Amino acid sequence: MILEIKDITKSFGGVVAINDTTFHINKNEIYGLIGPNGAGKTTMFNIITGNYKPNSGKVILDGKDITNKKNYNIVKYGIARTFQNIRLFSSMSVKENILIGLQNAANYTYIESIFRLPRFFSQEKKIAKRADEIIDFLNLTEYKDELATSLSYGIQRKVEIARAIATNPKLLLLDEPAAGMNPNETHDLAQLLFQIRDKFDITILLIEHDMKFVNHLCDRVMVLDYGKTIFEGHIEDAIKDEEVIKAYLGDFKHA
Amino acid sequence: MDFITFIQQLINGISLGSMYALIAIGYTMVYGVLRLINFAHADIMMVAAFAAFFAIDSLEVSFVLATIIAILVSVVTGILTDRVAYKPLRHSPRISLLITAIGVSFFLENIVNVTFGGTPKSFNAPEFFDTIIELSGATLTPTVIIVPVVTVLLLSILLFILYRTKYGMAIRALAFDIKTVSLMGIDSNRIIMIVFIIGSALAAVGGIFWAISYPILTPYMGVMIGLKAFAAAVLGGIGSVSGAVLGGFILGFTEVAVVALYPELGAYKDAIAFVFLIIVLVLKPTGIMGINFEKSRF
Amino acid sequence: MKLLNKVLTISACAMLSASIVTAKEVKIGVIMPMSGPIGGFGQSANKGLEVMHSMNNKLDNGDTVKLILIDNKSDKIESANSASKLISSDKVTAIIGALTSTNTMAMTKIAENAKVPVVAPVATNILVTKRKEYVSRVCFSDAFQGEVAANFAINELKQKEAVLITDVKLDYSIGIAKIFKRAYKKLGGKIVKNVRINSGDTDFKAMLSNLKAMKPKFIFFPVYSSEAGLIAKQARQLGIKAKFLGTDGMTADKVFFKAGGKAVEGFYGTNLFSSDAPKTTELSKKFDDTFTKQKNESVHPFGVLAADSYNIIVAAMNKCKDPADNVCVNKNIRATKNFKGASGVISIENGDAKRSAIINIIENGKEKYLTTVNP
Amino acid sequence: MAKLNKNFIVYLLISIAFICISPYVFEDYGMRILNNIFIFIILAVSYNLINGITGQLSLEPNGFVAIGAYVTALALLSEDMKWELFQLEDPSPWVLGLNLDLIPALLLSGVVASAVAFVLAVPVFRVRGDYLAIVTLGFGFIIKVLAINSPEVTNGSIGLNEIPSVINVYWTGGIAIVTVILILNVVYSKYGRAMKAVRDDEDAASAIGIDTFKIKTLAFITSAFFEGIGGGLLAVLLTTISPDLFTFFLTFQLLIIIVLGGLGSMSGAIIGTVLVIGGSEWLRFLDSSMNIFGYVTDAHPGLRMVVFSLVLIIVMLFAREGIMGKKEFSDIFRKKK
Repeated sequence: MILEIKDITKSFGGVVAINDTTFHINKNEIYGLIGPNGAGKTTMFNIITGNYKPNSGKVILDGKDITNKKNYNIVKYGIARTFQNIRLFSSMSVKENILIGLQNAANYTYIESIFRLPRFFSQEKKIAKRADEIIDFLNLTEYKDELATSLSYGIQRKVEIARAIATNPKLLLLDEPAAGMNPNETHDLAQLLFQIRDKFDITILLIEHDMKFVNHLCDRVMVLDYGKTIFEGHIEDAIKDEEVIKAYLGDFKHA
Repeated sequence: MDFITFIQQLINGISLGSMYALIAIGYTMVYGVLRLINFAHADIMMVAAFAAFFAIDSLEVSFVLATIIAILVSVVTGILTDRVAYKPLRHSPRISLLITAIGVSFFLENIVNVTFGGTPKSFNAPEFFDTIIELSGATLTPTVIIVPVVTVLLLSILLFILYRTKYGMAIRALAFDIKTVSLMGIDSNRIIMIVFIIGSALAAVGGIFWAISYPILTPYMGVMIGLKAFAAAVLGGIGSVSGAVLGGFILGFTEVAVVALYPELGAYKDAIAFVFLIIVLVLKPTGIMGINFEKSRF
Repeated sequence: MKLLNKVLTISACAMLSASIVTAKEVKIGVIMPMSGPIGGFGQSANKGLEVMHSMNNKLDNGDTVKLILIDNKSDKIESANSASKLISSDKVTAIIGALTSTNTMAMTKIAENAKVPVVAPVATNILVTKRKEYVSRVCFSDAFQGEVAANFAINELKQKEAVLITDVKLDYSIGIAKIFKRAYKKLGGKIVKNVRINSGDTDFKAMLSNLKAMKPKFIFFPVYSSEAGLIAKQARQLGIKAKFLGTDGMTADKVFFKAGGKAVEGFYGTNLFSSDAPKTTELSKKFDDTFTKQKNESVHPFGVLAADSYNIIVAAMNKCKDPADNVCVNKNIRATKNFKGASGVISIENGDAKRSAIINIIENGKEKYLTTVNP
Repeated sequence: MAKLNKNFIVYLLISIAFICISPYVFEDYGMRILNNIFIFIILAVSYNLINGITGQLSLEPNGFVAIGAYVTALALLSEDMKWELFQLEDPSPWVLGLNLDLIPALLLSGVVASAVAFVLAVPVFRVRGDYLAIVTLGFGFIIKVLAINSPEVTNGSIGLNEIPSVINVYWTGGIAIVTVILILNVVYSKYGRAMKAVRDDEDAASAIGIDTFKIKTLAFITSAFFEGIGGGLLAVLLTTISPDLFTFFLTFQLLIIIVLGGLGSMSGAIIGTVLVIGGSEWLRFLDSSMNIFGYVTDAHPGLRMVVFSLVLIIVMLFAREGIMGKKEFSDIFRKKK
């Protein structure tokens, strides 16, 4: 068990976004968080990554309580994320974006960088090599020196995932990774995520609307509706679940 | 401190505070809708004071007409500032907008400096304002009564506009979320223009009161007043009109109180506003009226 | 870096073309704050200079005197740059400027190194001329004015208790206040309260209300016109009935009279010059008339002093075989004895002007001559 | 990286050669402007670190420059001279005791300025964006008020004079080069990348594991350090300082410099300095009366400042990238490849 969510409740000014939700994710699992708009999925992400403080409940990663940790520290504990609307650093190339992910892997001090002491060079070399490995693995080599935000949507998604992987996470959170992609791209992405899981030995938690994609990819899913868990288990069972069908009003027919 | 002096200082505080309040309203409203510290706001006040000076001294018109001219000039300056300098940058990084605002502020100061010359100008207010009223030891001039009364009156009108009229609703909606409002079919640029008109008109009134009370005008007169008024707006809770007025009064009273109680600290008077600012930011960034940054405003 | 060369070349060209020499001419550099916070003072001083130059721009040997004005934007860095430019590119023989003491001190070192005489019209701080070979001034120093004020307060106004208002932002004000305090105490006076203000302040009511409770009889306030006018007005509004004594900075700008209005009636002021004082020199009268005719306003004290800075330099040049010989000009400037200038009779000793002070009282919105104090 | 270094060495050698020959090429006036330019390069490049690279509009440089200037001035003035200068109050004992050579004095200036920056970082970076601008602006004013009202340390509004002029263009130029190199070292390191990330998207930076408060504070302190040193050099160059030297106008000049050069580009900051400091000398003709096709205009003192503020607005409206954008000299050559 890599992540444990215990009795999380979060409300904004009286409106309950997440109501007493509990679930867990096993190691190397691909876990889907689904549900209609406004169900509290992104809020859950923000709680896990430390952007919001829950009103009650606990987030436990690999046995460690990370509930009220600052978001930049949570990355060090081993959680990385991507955003629903891609947020790459606009003034930087693809490689630089990935180097930002390797920020904590480069082990030298500020003084060492100002005076260019030996450790600066060895560490920079190390992370540059690591960045190239990630770039190669994700087939981004040809875009390496391009301005990240000048690339196509699909590529930007990949860069964002690459940046997240660079932080060497145990758990990767993807917020609608397939949004805006055509079926071919979606298929490739799914394959890529499998590869990532295997190669980097990580667990993936994703929010997604594309049920075909979820079906193909996820080992287990949880369905949220207005902050409440209405289903947890295998996707095949979810499609048959009455409450889920009611919440989605037939969205599953396509699946 | 004896009772008469206390009353006298109280009066001093009220009249100083109301002028800060009038100018602080403009900062708070523009910040509400654009999330911008309009550095040029206090200079619009200065422009109004100079316009009134010019109207009285060179055009030789009556005080009332001069006031109207000053309000018109500052409203036009306000609208132009927004249209020419701020509107093209609505969707740019905030830092660009801020730098432009600083540029506009310097531009206004220096264009007035070149036009009128750098020597301080004296403002000829009607004799009426110089009448001295004696109340058992404490002395007043009509300004110290008129200024707070007008301030409160204008605040009431403004609150009525904000809460009871269509435009007011639109301004508040805009302060809440600029994107949604545009989707709702409200012309946000038009609403922003109205905000600039209100802010500039209030700044003009503040500028004229300032010129009557302290009848020496220089092109750089707005700099310090502006900084203090902004600090007052933050103190009251930026985005809140009533907060700005409250902040203005608190600042006015504190300045007077510090000079009155600790005369040896008199030279540090100008630093008080910033000390307030820093304390508020450290302890309660939302200010006294406590409006949440990302939630509703006004 | 090429660009730098280019900029400098272009500026050099611009300067050359601006000063194409036709007849033999001698150059005097003028550094004044024409813009920025104290731009108003520089503009007033420059007007006097312009009028004086129009009255007399020829040396005895027929050479023309050319003035080169540079705006220092009320700024120290600019003052130093300007002095450097005037000396090394424009090759001026002498420099007039740079109004305030602090800005003047930013350029004296440069002039001293290049042996170019500086004549300061109104830089009153005692440090300006201290240990300087090439720096002189035509105004009296803060020390003299402080003493004159203390003497006047004790002997003429018969005031043994004084409230002192100092503008801490103004070196001029602290300089005078310091000497006044010492001299006043020596003469048996007592400073009952010392109040600090900042120039640029507009609201003095809180401070004045406190003073009012003390019922002061006499207030000495060596501050500039804007603050003096506002203090006068607000003091009257609060009903303070004390005798006020100011210094030349008080009446330096007419804004004092305009803003002060009725409130400044009966104020006393020490000054270098008064357009109302009996004319001690012929030039004084002539300058006064020409100024009023040309500029359509009455003479500003800073203007007269700038004009006299010019006159003293010109007189010194006339005594030299080569009027462009800066060392000789400096020697003669510093040897000035009983020079009959537009502002009165001036002698220069160790760079400091020995001159009489005038005391005025304000009546009907004008300075009225009371008495002259000789050093 | 390697390519950058090779280009960089070429620029370095050109700069050193230029500094070495400059005393033989320029007269006093030119040398003074050149010294000014070098000092402003130090100020602009360090200001650009917080403002352009990290994207935090701070308006404090005048405060840090003032701190640096006073520290260096006090350290260089002899004890006797201090007794002579201090007119208002006796100098405080530690002021009298402060006696250092130029290099330690400059370093102390930097250290004191960054210490103040460190204390200030807490209120300043607690909130984002515009507040930073206003708090730092206020801080600049407070420093001035303190300088005026602490006569036992600063000699009040009279200021300090007779500061020994122990520098020449080798000092200003040399320190400018060192500053540029050290700041570039910061920019091209993981810390510099983090600063840019904070500028581009603070939330995303934080989500990727960057302690944004720490990064902003680092940039702020570093920038204050070099601004302090620049202030020290300015004091020595002018040989006299007083509170009126450190007004918001100084900050405004630096702002124009980096905006014109391109926010975020160190090369841009250098070009901007040359243009603004050199150009400001060149534009002097604007203030005097002009003869345009036989029509003589009146003198308009202050017109230069109108032009500068217009330049700032126009650059922001129509050419927000400035001259260099976010690029450096070396990038231009790389593109050509």
